[in-house]
Amino acid sequence: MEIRITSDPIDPAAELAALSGVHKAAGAVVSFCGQVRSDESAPITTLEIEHYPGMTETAIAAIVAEAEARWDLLAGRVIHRHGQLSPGETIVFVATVAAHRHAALHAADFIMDYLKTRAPFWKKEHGPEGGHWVGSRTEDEAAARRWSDDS
Amino acid sequence: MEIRITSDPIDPAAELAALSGVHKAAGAVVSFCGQVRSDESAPITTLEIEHYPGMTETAIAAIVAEAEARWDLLAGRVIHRHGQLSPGETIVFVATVAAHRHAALHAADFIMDYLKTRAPFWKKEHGPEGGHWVGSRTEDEAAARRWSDDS
Amino acid sequence: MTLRVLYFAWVRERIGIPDEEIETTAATVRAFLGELAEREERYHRVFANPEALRVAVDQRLCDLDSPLADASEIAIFPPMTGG
Amino acid sequence: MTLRVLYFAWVRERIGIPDEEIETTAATVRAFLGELAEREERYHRVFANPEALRVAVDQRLCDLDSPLADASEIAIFPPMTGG
Repeated sequence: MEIRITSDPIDPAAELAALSGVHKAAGAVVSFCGQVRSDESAPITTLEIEHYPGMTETAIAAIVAEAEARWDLLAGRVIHRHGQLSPGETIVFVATVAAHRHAALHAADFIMDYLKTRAPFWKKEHGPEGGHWVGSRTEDEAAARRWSDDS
Repeated sequence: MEIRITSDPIDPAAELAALSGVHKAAGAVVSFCGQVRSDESAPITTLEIEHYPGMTETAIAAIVAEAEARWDLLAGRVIHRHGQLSPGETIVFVATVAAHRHAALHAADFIMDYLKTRAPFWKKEHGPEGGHWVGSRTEDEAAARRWSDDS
Repeated sequence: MTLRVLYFAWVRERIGIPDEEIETTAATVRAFLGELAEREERYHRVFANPEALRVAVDQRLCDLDSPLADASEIAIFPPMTGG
Repeated sequence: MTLRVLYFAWVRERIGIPDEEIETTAATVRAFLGELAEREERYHRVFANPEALRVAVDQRLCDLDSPLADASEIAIFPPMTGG
């Protein structure tokens, strides 16, 4: 799997195009895009993402290696932004390619849960009322724990 | 959600591009592409997909309505090919857009399980040794039942 | 009543036609499949084991024991393999 | 030993610097955070409640009771919010 940590915009369509119809044994290609939300109730102008260069790459590689050990994956891609993002921009793109659909779907779900809780990224939302660091969600911790409870 | 049943090729990247960054409240966009496999052990030249015009549209609309009742979805798309397909081509494209990632992931998983078992499509594989109708898989029936057991 | 009967996939191939009109008084899907099995040999081979088939009445999936009631269209096919 | 200490997110903002070198004899992560809390007031406010923090030693996530041993780099930050 290809891993990229970048301050450049992510083009989900181009990333998906690079994985579709490429692998002969592939029956399923799943993509997940996490993007910057801007609800009317909590408008944001910029999402700032800080990360820990050096550790980020290692942490994502470990998550990908664990996904590859659990499911038969033919290919995939994990791309994560850092820096300043605008509403609607893609924060993270995860794609998985497998012979069977459940392997691809579950691996993407797993990678997202682990990225949320085990990769060193921090989000700060900037809006008309100033900036604040996004708190971690207990649902995210619980979601990540699903994968160790049933292994 | 938009539903299309078509004999024209599906372009997954273009479909994903039409849904990315479009909805302000969207935190997650998931896409699933099912594509024609051609393993070396079972090479196929053409996949033929037959369907039941009239019922197909109704059946897919019912599956989508059930997904929309179960999860908060902001948008989505279900596109299914019929006719003659070549290896690597996309058979089905499902995309879901939601505020939260588990809604988008689970809805896509659900729609795929139900399309496999409740939409009137039949696959016939043509290869060097002739043609044969693909049998239904008991795993697919079991996967679809997961969603009624826990509801 | 007169039913429009549709066949798909290998059911269509073995019967040899995609659809036909059939006069019936059968009360349930199962009874109707039983009538079909009594026709020519090629019908018998397809309909003798109805558990291997799936049926839609007026474009809705239904059980073998569903009533035919006021149905106008019945489709008979193998388990679906879409997606 | 001399540790390279990194701060991220609101930990970095409250301490006011992204990294520094600190001399320590602490045996565990928890003991080291205790030493930090004894420094100036702004350190005390951040490190007095270590359960709210996450720590990586030499770029690996670890528990508060992990040994510091031969560590050369320790990073202290809030729970991660990537993805």
